[in-house]
Amino acid sequence: MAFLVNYFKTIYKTLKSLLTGMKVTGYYFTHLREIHTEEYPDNRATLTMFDRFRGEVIMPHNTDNEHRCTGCQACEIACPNGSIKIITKQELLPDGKKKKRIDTFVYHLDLCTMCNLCVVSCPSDAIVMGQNFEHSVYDKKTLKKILNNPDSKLMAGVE
Amino acid sequence: MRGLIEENIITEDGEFILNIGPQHPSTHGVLHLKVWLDGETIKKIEPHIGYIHRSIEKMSERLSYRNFIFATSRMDYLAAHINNEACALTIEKALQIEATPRAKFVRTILSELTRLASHQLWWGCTGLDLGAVTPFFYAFREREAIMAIMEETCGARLTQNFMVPGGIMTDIHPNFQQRTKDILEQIKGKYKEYDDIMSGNVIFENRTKGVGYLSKEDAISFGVTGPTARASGVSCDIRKWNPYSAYDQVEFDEILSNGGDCYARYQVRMKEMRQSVSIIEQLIDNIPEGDFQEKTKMVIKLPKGEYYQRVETPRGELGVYLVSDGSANPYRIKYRSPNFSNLSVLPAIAKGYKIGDLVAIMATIDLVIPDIDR
Amino acid sequence: MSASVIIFYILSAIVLGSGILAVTNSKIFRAAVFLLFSLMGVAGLYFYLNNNFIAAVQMVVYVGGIVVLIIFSIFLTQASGSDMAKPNMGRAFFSALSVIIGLMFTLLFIGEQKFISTTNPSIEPEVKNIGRQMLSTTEHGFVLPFELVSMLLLAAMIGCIVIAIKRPITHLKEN
Amino acid sequence: MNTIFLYSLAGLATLIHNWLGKFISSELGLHILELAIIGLSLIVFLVLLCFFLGYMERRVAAFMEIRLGPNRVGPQGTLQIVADTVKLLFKEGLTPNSSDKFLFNLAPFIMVIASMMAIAPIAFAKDFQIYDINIGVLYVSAISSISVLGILMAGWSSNNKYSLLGAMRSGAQIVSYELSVGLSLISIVILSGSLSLGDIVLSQQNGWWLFKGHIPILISFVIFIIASTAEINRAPFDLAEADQELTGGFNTEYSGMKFAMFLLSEYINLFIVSAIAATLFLGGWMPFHIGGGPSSFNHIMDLIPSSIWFLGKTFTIIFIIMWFRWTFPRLRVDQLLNLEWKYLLPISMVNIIIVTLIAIMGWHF
Repeated sequence: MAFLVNYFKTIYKTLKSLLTGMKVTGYYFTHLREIHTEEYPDNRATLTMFDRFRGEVIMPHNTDNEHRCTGCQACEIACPNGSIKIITKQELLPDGKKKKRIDTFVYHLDLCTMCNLCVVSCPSDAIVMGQNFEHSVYDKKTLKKILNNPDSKLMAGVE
Repeated sequence: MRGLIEENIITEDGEFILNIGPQHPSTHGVLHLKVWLDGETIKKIEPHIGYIHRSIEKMSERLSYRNFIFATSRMDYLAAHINNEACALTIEKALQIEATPRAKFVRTILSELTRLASHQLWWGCTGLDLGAVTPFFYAFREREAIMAIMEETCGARLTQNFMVPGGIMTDIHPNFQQRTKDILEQIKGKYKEYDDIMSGNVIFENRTKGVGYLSKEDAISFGVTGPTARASGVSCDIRKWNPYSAYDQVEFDEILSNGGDCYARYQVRMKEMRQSVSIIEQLIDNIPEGDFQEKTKMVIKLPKGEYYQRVETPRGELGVYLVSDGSANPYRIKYRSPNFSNLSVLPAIAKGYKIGDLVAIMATIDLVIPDIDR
Repeated sequence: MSASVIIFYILSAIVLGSGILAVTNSKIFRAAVFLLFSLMGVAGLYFYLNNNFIAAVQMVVYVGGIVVLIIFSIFLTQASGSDMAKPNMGRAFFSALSVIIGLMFTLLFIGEQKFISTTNPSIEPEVKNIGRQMLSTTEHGFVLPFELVSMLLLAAMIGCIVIAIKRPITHLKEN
Repeated sequence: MNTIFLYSLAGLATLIHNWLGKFISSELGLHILELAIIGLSLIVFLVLLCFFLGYMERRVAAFMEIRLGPNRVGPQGTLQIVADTVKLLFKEGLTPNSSDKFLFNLAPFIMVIASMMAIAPIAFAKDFQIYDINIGVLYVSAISSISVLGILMAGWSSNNKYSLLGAMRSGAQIVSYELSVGLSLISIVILSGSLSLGDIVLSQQNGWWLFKGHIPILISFVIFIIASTAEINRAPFDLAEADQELTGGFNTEYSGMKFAMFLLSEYINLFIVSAIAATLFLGGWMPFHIGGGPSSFNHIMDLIPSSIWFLGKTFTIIFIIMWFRWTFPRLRVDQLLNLEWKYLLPISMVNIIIVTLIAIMGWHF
């Protein structure tokens, strides 16, 4: 007798647990406002990334085409992957002194892991992390970027 | 026609060998298991690893002490924070400094959030491996919110690299506390749903109860750690035994179970999620003001010697063994990864069960393959 | 030639053709599949004779039951993929002889048999009639054949087990 | 109680027959043409049905999984399945080198033919049936036993260990679950006293068997739903496919159109079991009537076309089976057989005795 009682108890418990599970899925089937889908390419217009999101390294320039990079190469040392290469040149200042200035700030996006170490190590806050994350390209070569604009100058007062 | 070569199906000894992986849906990565079968019953398992070896340890010898931390995010990518924290703690230990109180609190909160996110993913994947697709999406809904916190504060979702020797990289985002509280409320409201759809489901119970039994002795002798070992009754929570960061300032229970089977491992993880929520709740309103980072030198040089630091990742004990020769680069780094040890017990506990059980066992051991190979 | 004759010949061709293929095929799994087609052709003949119930039973018992059992046992044997060994000449000779004798025997009977068209109305395959016929022991009752069919299934099952028993595989190692 | 005002579709067939008779004089030619028309329209109907079921399954799954589901191709993603079909059509159908090519290519056809044959006796609407065979119930269960051979052939001929394991599983599964399906079908046969699906529908004029047959029929309905879910290899009984264990099981090696045919047969089978359940337990195309209730209510129910009734019931059951799939984990192979031999079969055997008792005593309404 105890066997039979157990038998039917098992069946009852089984059906109950299965129906409990179906209740959950049934709830979501009938509550469509719970849908969490991100319609990514469609919501591009409204999509805002968090301001700290690390998408790529960029070098902000002001309206006078000036940047803050002194060419100290701290970021190049800080980068674990060697994705930053700074080529410097000697520039003649108006007062006659020769000073080291950046020629090109080469940034290999394809090597970058967005670890933020370069930005943290920069003493003059010349580089920051940009929020753009759509980096796919057809030609790998275009991932090698030069961050300083052509003919850009060092901002006054930054040493 | 070449015909059906029977050796392909069965070896000369009449053995049926099934190669599960390197590409297989339930190995969660490139793990290759060579399985000897008798019908559907597993006679023997031989894990073949190394498909995703990236020599993170060797690579770190070339990098400075500040730089090598980022690579550990790629080991156990579901617990990147905790891996990073382990490295940062090792360096702090060698430098004989401590992170600022604020950094300690934030580290602990972030680690527990990572643990929550990792357990969420594990919960979803366990359902997926057992054939229930839907829980995966419910798990990802909560995980997504945690990832948003990570993204807002750390700047990245998975490989955050937010830990630096002496503290955290930047201060927390102003929204951090509110968002964290919101997600905690959300998760607390979903416990019942998780139980309804998975834990209480009779099919799930039958699939996991009594399957993949791991005895306490075996767990110790194989070096199994983490929830897998705690489900066998081995008390091994580093957060309790060897508190780091702010774990000595919070009240929480080490979840132990004597079941040893898949269901016990499942329950231990489910309860750990509740503990993580409670830990974060204790800390989130009490983050002390102050610096988020202890001042360290630009180029860190560790004193000559050997240093070892261990932390509790969602999968077990991660140990960082660091040998310094006094220069700016580590002389040798060795990671004692939890997954490697946990994998080693798989052949012992899966023997005699069915193929379907193997999937359940792998799911509840919660293997992350890149952490095995490093 | 009317349509029904054409259908009859097509069905017969299927039965005989796949029967011959089943016997001559050197791969045991394929032989089983051709046997399946042959049996399905027989079921088609029953359908053709408007005897739906027998046709369905033919499908359930032979196709769903026996052939599945045979295929299952083939799965369990280890040589399912390779060609079967050629039978030796003596056996082939005697089996051919018995086939010829059996064929002649059958032809003899068919020649002697006078096919009288019956005037009895066909029995409607209603559940009541089926039940009555199957369980009655009188003249039109089928309780004996019904039981014999279950014996046939049992025999098929035992045969499958015998086939499936693992043979010692020493000969493989010697090679 | 012959107050059924349903629109009958019987006239349609006669109309077409007479119209075609004007052009074709020979009896044989007319027959062949009509057969071809029926076959072609059936295939078109089934393909369209599978498109719909594919779309439905995706949407049901998506909504249960708090996703949106297909919403790109066509309005509300309705053409997604067409896009998928086009993709599968153009995809290369690979045949593994060491497979048994004859059987490998034959298996999907066996599956589809078996599924399509089983649709013949189903009554889609009042007087709208392809073939009202007098042993309809037996016929369907006989034909459905062929499909297991298709799976066995596919699994074995792929020469892949996953496929072989999948085939072994599905063989054991289908052969054992056929018993429960058969027994729960027989419980209705006992009550209605007929094997013909048309007669069974007519016997439910004054109420569906689910209501007329008391609790035993409810039990056999539940058993039928569970066992037939297992027989058509759908989750939580999809051990033959078991993506997470066997990476697709018997259809691991199939691609392109041959894979699509397995998919097609799966959906047709889903439709058939639901249609059979609707016919046997829920009255097929019979509208919902309250016996002795207000006649106006019954009259309003009659106004709804019979095909809507039939399809509505069928799709409700299809939805329930889909609901199972997107909620439950998969069973293990031994648990699957346990469920059948320890629970479903004993219960249905006891149940059938009770049903017989009800039928003899005339306790049903």
